[in-house]
Amino acid sequence: MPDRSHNIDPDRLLGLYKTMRRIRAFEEAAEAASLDGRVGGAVHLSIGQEAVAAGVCANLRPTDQITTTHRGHGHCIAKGTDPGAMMLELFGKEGGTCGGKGGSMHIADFDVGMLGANGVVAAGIPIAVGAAHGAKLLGEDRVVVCFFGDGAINRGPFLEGLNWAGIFALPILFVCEHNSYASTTRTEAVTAGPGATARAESLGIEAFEVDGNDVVAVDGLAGELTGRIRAGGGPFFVTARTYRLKGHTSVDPGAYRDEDEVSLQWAEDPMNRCEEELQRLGLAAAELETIGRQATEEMAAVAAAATAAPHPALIQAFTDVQDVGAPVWSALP
Amino acid sequence: MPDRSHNIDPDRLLGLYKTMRRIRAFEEAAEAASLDGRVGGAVHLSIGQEAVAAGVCANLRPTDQITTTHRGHGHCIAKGTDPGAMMLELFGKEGGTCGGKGGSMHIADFDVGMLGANGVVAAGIPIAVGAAHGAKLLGEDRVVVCFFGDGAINRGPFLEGLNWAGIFALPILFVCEHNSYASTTRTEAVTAGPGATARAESLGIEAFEVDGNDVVAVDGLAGELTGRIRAGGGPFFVTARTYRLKGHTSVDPGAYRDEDEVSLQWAEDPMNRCEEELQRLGLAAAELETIGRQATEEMAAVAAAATAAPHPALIQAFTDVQDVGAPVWSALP
Amino acid sequence: MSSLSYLAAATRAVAEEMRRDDRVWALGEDLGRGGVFGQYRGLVDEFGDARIADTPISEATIMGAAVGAALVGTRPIVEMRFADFALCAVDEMVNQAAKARFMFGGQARVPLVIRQPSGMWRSSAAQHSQSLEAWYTHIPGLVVAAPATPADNLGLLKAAVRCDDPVIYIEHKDLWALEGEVPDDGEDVLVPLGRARLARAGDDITVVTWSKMVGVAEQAAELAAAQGIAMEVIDLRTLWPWDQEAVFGSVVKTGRLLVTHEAVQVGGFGAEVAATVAEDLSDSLKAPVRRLGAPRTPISYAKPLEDQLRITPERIAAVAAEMLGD
Amino acid sequence: MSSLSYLAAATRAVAEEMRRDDRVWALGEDLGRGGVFGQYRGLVDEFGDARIADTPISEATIMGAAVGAALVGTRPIVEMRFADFALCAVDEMVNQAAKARFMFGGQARVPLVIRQPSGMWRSSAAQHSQSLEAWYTHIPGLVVAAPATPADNLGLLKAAVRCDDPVIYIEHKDLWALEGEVPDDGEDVLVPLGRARLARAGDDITVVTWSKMVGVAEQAAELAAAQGIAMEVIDLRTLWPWDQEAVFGSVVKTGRLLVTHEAVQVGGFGAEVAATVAEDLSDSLKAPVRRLGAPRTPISYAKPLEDQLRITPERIAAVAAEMLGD
Ligand SMILES: Cc1ncc(C[n+]2csc(CCOP(=O)(O)OP(=O)(O)O)c2C)c(N)n1
Ligand SMILES: Cc1ncc(C[n+]2csc(CCOP(=O)(O)OP(=O)(O)O)c2C)c(N)n1
Ligand SMILES: [Mg+2]
Ligand SMILES: [Mg+2]
Repeated sequence: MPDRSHNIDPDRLLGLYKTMRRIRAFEEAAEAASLDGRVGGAVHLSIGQEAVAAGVCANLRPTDQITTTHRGHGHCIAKGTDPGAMMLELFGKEGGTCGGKGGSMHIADFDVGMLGANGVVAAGIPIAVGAAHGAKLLGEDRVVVCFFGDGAINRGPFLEGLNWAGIFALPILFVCEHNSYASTTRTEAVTAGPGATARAESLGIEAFEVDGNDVVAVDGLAGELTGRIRAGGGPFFVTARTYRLKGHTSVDPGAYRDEDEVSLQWAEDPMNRCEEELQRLGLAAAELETIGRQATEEMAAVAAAATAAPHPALIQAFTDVQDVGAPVWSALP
Repeated sequence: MPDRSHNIDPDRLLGLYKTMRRIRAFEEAAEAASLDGRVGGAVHLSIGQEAVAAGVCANLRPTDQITTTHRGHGHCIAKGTDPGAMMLELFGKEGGTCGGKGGSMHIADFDVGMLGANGVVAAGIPIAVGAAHGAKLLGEDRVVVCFFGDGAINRGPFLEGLNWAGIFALPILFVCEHNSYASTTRTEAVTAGPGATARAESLGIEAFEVDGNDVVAVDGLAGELTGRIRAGGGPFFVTARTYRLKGHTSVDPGAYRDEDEVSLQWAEDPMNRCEEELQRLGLAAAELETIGRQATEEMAAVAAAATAAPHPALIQAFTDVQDVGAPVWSALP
Repeated sequence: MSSLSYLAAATRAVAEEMRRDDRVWALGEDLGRGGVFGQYRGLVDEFGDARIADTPISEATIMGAAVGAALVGTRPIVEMRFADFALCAVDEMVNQAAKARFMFGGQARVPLVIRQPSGMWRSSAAQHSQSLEAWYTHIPGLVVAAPATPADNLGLLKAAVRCDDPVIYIEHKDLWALEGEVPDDGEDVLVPLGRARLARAGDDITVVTWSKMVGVAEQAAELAAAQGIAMEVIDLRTLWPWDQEAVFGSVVKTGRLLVTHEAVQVGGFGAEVAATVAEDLSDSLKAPVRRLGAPRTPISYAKPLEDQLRITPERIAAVAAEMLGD
Repeated sequence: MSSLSYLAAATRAVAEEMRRDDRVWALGEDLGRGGVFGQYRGLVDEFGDARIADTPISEATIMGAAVGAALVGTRPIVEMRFADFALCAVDEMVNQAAKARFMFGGQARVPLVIRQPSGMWRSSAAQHSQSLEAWYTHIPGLVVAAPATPADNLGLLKAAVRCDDPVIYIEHKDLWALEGEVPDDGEDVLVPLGRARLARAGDDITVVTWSKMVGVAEQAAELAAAQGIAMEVIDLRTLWPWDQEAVFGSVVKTGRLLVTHEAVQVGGFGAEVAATVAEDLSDSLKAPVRRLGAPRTPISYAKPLEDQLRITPERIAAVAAEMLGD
């Protein structure tokens, strides 16, 4: 792999760092709200995986599109979704990205090209492929990025979707966030063969591996590949090695993992690594702290607003089902 | 690939030839019965693919098990299913392998380890994997062979099933019969990347390619791999290149194929190639003719018997559905 | 008016809609060679292989990719080949296509037509013969249509393509060859989703059905007429939404309801129609509601066994006679 | 008798059956760490990781491999985690498991238990909350069970494991924590498939339901009692086969039937029960049959919206009062 880390512009890296900090702060606020019961549904935190979201999405335009998974907050923020609307969604409140009807696992924001998280592992893959297929049919110049986890590579849609992208030569970048776990299971134990990259290659897709905790490396690779897609290339595939620093959901203590393993991984925290790089480039620690504090404040405000926000109107339970044969609402006794 | 063709015992090759001739004769009889309306459902002929069935199954014991596809007559015969019962099944008659309830696409013969054809492409893959998993759980010493076509490698169960076989280290041999077509579609056009063998390898399965029209080569490779499975190895994967000399079904003229392509492939007819090899080993043409004639007579008799056989009792439409909550039959007006 | 087969009517519908709207395209296996039943014959020549797209055997991704392509503004027609194979794509239909608009709070639509050739046809056995329309009526977000005639296969298919909801579109394989009159052109060709058709008028009993069973019920009506029973046959055409107004109007008139379908009776859509009428119209009923569907058994291959599962005109007429106290 | 939770009762059922029969094994994601709800906790220690098998996220192959393993003589318990994910394995359930015995002319059985945790639970939204039991009642070859109590989750699960048919086994996620008395041991622990349970006796109206709604109906019965209405609550326990004898007996006594379920009303299993009673027992009915199910809409995430879809004791009691001409 070429060493891209030394070419990055400090401002660009600072931008990436801000995105990462905002994601981290969002997740921490969401975690707190989940643990104290203000957020009801399952919340899958991406703490530790921020560099992938930030590094990839920094290379996308507003017209580009992404799909993500149950663990998708970071991708949404990096793609430009308003964290306020996201937090409202987690709280099931009016003004949420989906009006409170979707929750954490179904955040979508079509205005910024965020085509939806998904509660079904690997289900976003064919949908992303279809979005890319649609772009090609409509002659629209966009890149689609499809995020998924290392557990998803064992579901059929992985093979079907990659094969499809290959034969139709679609403008899509697949990004496998390899965090070594699928819920409580080490993916190693349930994955035969060398893994995602090799599988993609066997499906005729040029595939790359990257240190997913190194935002500079991710950014560099994503820049190269989105550039090649815009020039008519693609599909491409990236395996980004990272780690889920928290449990599977906000309430999972992750006791099935070795303490040593986890503390070793905290040492690889992409946030710290990014800070080190920034300091190496001459940024002052105080400046970074300010960015961190601003992010925390932003997300605290967002959570406070969500806590105070009203619930959606009850009729919303019955709207946007379908045009033909829609349900009729009558307020319940 | 090692050249195995010169080591074969003439008697063994003669046995393989007999099997192939019987398959060919069965298919020709089935084709005729389908074309003149005696057989009602869809019939997928394996003419041109006999060497794979014969070569692989010659290495199986009665306790070994196989699954097959919509194009499975050859595998059944090679595994030891009585062609008489098979033909009765195609005719939907009493005494058919499934009592006339399954037809060509659902032939099964558990007594000889034939666990069923399947009307759903790739659906046999997880089932075969499960049969091998069952053998392992029960501590039974068997090999399972899973036959499927080159169209099936684009369905999700291909990836899921192979991955499963790998992680559980199952005693299974996957055999992909690559005949270049899936119905009217050239599989090349809908298959990204280098194909089945590479996909299997990316899933950690040792994989091989073989000339599927060379019964000696198929037999040799299958012998080696089933031997390794019996010694505790497996899973393994084989891509056997062959050709579907007839249309997709008995009524398909196959007009979407180039005439030249088809006639070139008739020149590679595994039957002729086997005959040439036998003659090289000293067998007389007259002897081969006798074998061919006997096969034709056997299958003519089988078809005549099926033509004359009675339909199943009507109550059979209601039997063997389930133990609990079974339907109740009352003869219709 | 001119005569077209049920199959050719569908081909015409697809061609007309593709001409009308560039965003419409079709995807499925073997479509470039016309599709497995020839429903797409000739279309690739006019529209090219990007809009009549040959796919791998990847039902889950045919469906899933169509969902993605619909979300970004195209209007896919998904060919599932046999309704039975759609069972390889249920997550994509039910968890994704049907729910995306709602889950995302109305940000997007999923305009899809999901063609599912259904029903018993030429001894196709248990995995190629199912009628599973009832399933889809149970899933919020889905529209379900099941035409019985060439005119409806033209008009409903066109309406389905224009609909912004995912439409499960059930064609009966045994109807492909059926010939019938279809309007030549103009917007009156469209058949609105959710509107039943009076297939035959009669005062004694209402028979509600759809798809291939409409023709069977019409034959039953002839038999019944010979016994002096005037059978009204209502072709539901769309199962969700179903035309309660038409059914209720008829049942109020006749006082008797028989719902009949090729699908298994237990859990079939006949239960929904019968239960609704029993709930809401019991005062109008001169006899208890009745259903006539298939026994709860897989479909046999052998023709005489397969025939055991068929609802025949004779059986419908017999039940009708029973209901009239015969 | 001792007290166990609905969840612990199921764990005990699996453990006892695995002890009794070496051929029984369980497979699914995360089972080695107890499964996503802890239903398998501790089992891997006793039975090892071959019989409590951790699988990849491969629902289609979890199901398909279980079919294959059942065909060769093992007795798999398939864990689908959420009923919604079983939609990734429908071909394997419906085209393979349900039909293999029949298609193969009775040569083989497919003894499978397919556990599908269902229903609304803690704001799980549209893809983790569905109740799709009606679907499976429509498929020949399948048995469908849906226990409401710890005793039944012990006894029905054991019976399901011993059954030679594929059993769709629907546990309600909102019942995991429910405590109740269960028999200590002996064969009377078994609950026969197909037999309903009289949850509460009453003479005025029969309420038929299953799964979590049994408890809701019992609460409704209290409310109704306060209004002088004696509600009989029948817990169906098994949907296919369903206990017509018990339901008919009750309806003959009360003259009124209300079927209620958490699932969408349209095309729900309530339609089957209501239609059957309307067909066969109309002479006994003092009021038209009624159904009370969810509206035909996906399930919202936000709690107050989710609650709009819930059938409450108040709503059941109100409908009952209506039916008694209140
Ligand atoms: C089809 C399906 N099966 C199972 C689940 C339950 N589930 C939710 S997340 C998850 C693990 C996913 O692992 P991975 O893809 O690696 O993503 P990660 O959670 O590590 O980000 C599982 C099994 C699901 N949502 N969908
Ligand atoms: C899931 C599914 N999709 C589509 C079909 C229809 N179909 C039957 S055979 C076939 C082609 C299969 O090609 P291949 O796997 O190469 O086998 P071959 O016919 O060449 O032996 C297709 C598409 C099916 N039976 N099942
Ligand atoms: Mg992971
Ligand atoms: Mg092929």
